[in-house]
Amino acid sequence: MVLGLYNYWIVVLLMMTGFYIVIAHGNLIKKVVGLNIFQTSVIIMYVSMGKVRDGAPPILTDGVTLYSNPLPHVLMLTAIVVGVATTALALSLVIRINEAYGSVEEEDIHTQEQSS
Amino acid sequence: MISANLPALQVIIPLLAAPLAFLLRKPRLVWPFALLTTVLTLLVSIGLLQQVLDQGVISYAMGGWSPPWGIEYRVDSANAFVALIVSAMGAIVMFYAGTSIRHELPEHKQTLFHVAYLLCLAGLLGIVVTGDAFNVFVFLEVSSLSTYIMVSLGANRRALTATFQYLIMGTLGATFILIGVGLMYVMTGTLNMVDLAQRLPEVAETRTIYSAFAFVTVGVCLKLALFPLHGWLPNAYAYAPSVATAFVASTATKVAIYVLLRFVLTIFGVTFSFNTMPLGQILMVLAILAILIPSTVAIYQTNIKRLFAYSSVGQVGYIILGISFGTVLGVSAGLLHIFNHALMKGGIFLALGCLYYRTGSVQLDAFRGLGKTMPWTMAAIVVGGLGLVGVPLTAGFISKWYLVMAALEQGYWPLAVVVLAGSLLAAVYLWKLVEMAYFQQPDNATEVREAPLALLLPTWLVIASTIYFGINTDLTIGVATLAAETLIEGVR
Amino acid sequence: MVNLIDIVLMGLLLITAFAIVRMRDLFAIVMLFSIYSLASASFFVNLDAVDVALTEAAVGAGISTVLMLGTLAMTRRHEERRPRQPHLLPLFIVAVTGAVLIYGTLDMPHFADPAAPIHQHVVPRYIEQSGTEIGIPNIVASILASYRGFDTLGETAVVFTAGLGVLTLLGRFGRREELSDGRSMYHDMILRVIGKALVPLMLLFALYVQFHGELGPGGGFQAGVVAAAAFILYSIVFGWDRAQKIISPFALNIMMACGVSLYALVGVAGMLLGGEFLNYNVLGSYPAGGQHLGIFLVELGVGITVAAVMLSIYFDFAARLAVRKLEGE
Amino acid sequence: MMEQHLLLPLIVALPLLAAVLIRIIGDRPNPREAVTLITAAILLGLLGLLAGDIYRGEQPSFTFAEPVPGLPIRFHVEPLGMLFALVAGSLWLVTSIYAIGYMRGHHEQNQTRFFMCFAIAIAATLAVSFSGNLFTLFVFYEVLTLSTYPLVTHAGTPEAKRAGRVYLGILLGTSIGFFLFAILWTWFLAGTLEFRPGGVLAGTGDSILLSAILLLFFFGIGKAALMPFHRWLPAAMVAPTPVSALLHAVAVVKAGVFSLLKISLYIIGPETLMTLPGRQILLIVVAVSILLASLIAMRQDNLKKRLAYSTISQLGYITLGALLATSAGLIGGSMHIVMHAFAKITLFFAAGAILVAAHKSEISQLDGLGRRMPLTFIAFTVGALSIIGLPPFGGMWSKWYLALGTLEAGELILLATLMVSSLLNIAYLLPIPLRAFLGKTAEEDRHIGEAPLPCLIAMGVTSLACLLLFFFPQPWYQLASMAVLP
Repeated sequence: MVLGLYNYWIVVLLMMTGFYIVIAHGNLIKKVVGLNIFQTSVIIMYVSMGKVRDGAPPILTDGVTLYSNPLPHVLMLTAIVVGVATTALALSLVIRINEAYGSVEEEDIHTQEQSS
Repeated sequence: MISANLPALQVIIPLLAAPLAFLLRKPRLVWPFALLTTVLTLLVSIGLLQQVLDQGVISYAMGGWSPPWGIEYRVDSANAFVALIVSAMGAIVMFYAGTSIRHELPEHKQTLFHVAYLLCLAGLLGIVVTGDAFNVFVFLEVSSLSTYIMVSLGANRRALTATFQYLIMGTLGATFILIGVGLMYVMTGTLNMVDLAQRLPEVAETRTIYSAFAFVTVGVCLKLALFPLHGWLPNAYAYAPSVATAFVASTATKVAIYVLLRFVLTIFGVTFSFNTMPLGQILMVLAILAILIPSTVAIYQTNIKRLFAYSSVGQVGYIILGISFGTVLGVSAGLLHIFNHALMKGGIFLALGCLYYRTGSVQLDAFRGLGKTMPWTMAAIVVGGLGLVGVPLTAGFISKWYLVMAALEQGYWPLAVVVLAGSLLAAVYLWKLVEMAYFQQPDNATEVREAPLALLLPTWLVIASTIYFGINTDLTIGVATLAAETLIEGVR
Repeated sequence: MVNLIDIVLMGLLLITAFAIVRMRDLFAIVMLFSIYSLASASFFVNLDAVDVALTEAAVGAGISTVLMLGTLAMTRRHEERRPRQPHLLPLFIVAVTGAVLIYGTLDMPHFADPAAPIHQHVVPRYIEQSGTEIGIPNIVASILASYRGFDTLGETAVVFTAGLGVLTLLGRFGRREELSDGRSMYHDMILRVIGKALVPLMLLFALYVQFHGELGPGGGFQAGVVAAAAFILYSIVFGWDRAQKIISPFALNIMMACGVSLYALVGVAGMLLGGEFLNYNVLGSYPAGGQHLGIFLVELGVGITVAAVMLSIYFDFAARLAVRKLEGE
Repeated sequence: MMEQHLLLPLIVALPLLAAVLIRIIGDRPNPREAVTLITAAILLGLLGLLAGDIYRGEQPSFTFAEPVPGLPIRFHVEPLGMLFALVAGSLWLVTSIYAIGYMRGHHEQNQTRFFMCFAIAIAATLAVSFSGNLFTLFVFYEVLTLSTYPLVTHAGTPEAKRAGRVYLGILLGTSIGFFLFAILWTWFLAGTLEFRPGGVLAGTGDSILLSAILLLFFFGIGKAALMPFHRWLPAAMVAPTPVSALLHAVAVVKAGVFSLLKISLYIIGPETLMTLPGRQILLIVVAVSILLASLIAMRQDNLKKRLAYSTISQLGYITLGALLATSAGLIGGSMHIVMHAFAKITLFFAAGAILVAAHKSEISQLDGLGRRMPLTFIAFTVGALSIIGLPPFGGMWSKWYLALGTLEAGELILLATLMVSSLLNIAYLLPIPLRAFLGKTAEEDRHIGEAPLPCLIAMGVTSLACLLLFFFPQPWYQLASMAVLP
């Protein structure tokens, strides 16, 4: 069982690392990086599900019958795209926030908002 | 041909219109085009509801690939109802947007806003009509990203931070849903909702499905701002442009609630969600807290948009309370309140938009003597507010009545007390405004005039409908009950 | 021995992830992140997910990294050191979430187990039938563009939305500044030569990926990203003002809208010809032919939008940077 | 579906129409007041018309809408409602005459808003009296509360605002917290909120549950000013006197006790009510309320405050009648609505007249004023005697029947309570005219004359009414008995 599941567990570990960065760190850019790690790890999880022992990449070739599961790949292509889209938006927000507050640290921004 | 493709058109029309509107570039061209689009969308959703009521559930195979291999659009009374709410608000608010946006945004941003609006509409409708679990995620992102854009266009710099927070929380929520769907997929090998519903029972008693359930629920609750996961909502609503607030407040959370219903009732099924899993109890506790705490916080707000944002969190509590019973009566009460609250809050935020249009502020001070200077705007806020309180002859009363009945049906009479207490809290924060508006003299009565008709008309259209649906409830109660039954009975 | 590579890669992933948590130098963090996504890309190859790998490499290590660096250039480079209260609540939340997830994995079918339900239901048809139903070898492409083509339309819409969003936040929509950024490396001979040689190659590769996507790994999305990367490289070397002379922001706006529209219109065409939305069978004289045409067109749409959006986003960032420099002086 | 009787919505709409007209005409006083008077006159005529049908034993009804199936907004006039409507309608005319004299003599601000809200309040009162079910009654009960708020805070002073908060706080709080809850529970048990002779709750739950609902009703209807939820009434006395006279001696408070009578007659049902243990508790509360209020009244030096506490104790009589649930008790309660209304409004008119003419609000200042303004004080005396229940004034009848009711129920202690409270009435009411007539007039009061003519007319009419009610109680008695013994 351990052998059967260990890489799911590692993936979970990766996910949680990303998740932790997002909710624990005050630096907006670092948050975005964390978000990316989180999402990438989810992608790894899905793709791992699709793997079939001794399976070939899902590109039809004569003589090959056993392919890895292509569906997770498709889903994750979409997920990656969504990921980069979100990242781009988040980063441009960071830039604007930095222009408006002169900082990308949550604490600074918060104190400024309280004072204003 | 049209009628056969209605499910697809529901989403395609706004989705295709968005890039086309972007190509038009000039705001004075874009707005009429966008308005036309939203009206068409509304017509489609009316037709769709009609079709469902006549012929029952509609299944539409995207790309001609039959489910579960292709993506299925599956429309029953439940999501036809929600789609109608969304597209109706979409059309009315878009009409309002013409004037409001021209006033609130620089010219080169107006087009961008309208395009984002159309994308958001398409995204929300996509979530509602789809019958595919992963497709939900994709369109969730379409609607979320476009919502971020609209919110970020707010005048105050705090709109930016609000958007960022919203983006982080929203993405986390979506990713949680993605994880949950993945876990369901790995156990069943399918993404089609109906197929899932049929295959889950075999594997229902596995730890994987338990945690899948947990992740989906938490993710969705983040999206629907269930207390205490509502952190992103107040600022996002408070600092977004008026139109964005009105549209998002009346649709986005509602759609999220629909997603919760769809997953919990249709896919996992009532017995699993409420008997195997303690969903009912958890939701009930959170709902009670949501009704009492945010409504109390609302009382102390001086930014009135923020006040009503908190009130929204409270109102979501009512809906969730209804759902938490897991009974037909409860769920239909929830659906009713989705509809009624969409109207009431939409109307109120539109009215606040009128206020902002004239005074450039939504602070409490701006309400001084408003009863004299902007009688119609203020009256709209009051009527909408009475709805939130749940005064008879407003739509709000109907849903609360059913909610209380659902509670008593279960013998939970203390919950009736909670609901009434919530109404009292609502009465208090409404009273703050009334006292300011009607029993204070305006300090600068001279320049503040009533808002232009282009804003008042849609506002009052919505507000009047809250009265109408408080008196004639054949449509709402009928459809809501039907929808609740379909959801509860599920596909088995 | 496959497992060995697995373990090595996963180890690498873990190390980078943890390093990112500890690090405070944002520049290093971004670099580590790009390593992270490269590592995961190679991991995907190892899991037979070649398309995913290609995309992850292009996006994670490519576009995302560039954007993050751009952001750094406009903000500050270090995460502020401040008395860090122990993050107990986040730790708790993360621990609980992780625990639930681990708990969830316990009943999951084991890794790479061919008997797992996901390999038994739905997918077999793709593997067995797509050859005849769609008529192209790359199953991923078949599913992406046809079986689940509607997801991909949504995905393209997301990309478009992102472009729209960046435009809104940093944009120069409807405005024309004649800004030149001093950052161009025009005066670096070697880079210029390499650039001159590399850019056309990359564009060629992009075209290959675009149209070869049906046979081998690749497709509109990857192609779009590569093409965008080519221009980004060009504008890094020759300055984005020159790059803009080749493709004006205006043209980009048109392109990103046209791509999505093309995709959606293909679907509408399906409707008009009496099929469902995105039903390609009705497009051609015989189903497979229709599928070919349809997939070709939608992949093209995806490619155009993605390329345009990615490039436009980069331009927006670069323009912002230039504005800041001007204001700085 | 019974045939729609259009007279009912017309009657209720009439004052609303007046309100609109008043708003339009705004600050041109004479036509504005003309509107009020004319509408009031027409209204009275229509009510007379309707009363004819009722005496003929008809029970017309009108349904507006049915928001929730089985829960219509519906008017249905039965004798008791007719009785209340007649009282409110006829006194509106008189009070309007009085108000014109008072408001002008007193140079009040925002007179337009005043007359507008006044009209709305009347409309709400009529709607309450016509209500065909508990739901409708509740709706207009709340409308009445809200429409009278601006009248209470009319002065706009901080004190008035504070009083307004107490007013809203108690009335809304009790009605939403208890009353509405009781209604919900009734609906849940009985499946209907219609007013049905014999009561809809009869036999739907065990006596403990029904007692709980009973308590919720009696404390939830704060307008009945049952202690300890009475504080809003003295607070409301900051309002201009016509408001205190019509609304807080007649319309609002009577709407409360009227609701109680309806509930005891048609929701819980007299037979059921008598068997409930909750009734005993309430009877004690009422008895205490009656006596305590009288005692507090004696210690008030502010005339209007004293009258307010007197009202609280008098309302106790009616609540008592509703609780006794014996036929005589219910009849007595119903008739006391009428008798007390005419008597108490006379007292308030007098108090207002004194305020306008002599600018005096404290009883201790009244020495010798009787000789300066005899008519006012004669009217006051009449009202006082009627309240006390001495012949030849109407007040006697209702007390008589209430006494009979206590005997029927065999509650001798309550009988004693009534007697004692009558003595207390004497003790806190009669000294006032005595002071006025026998005390020696202070120097600076020499110039004081009678109040403006409209005030005098109004007082004359009401005190005459008190007298006539003694000789001709028949029409009212008939309505009451038609309601109680069908």
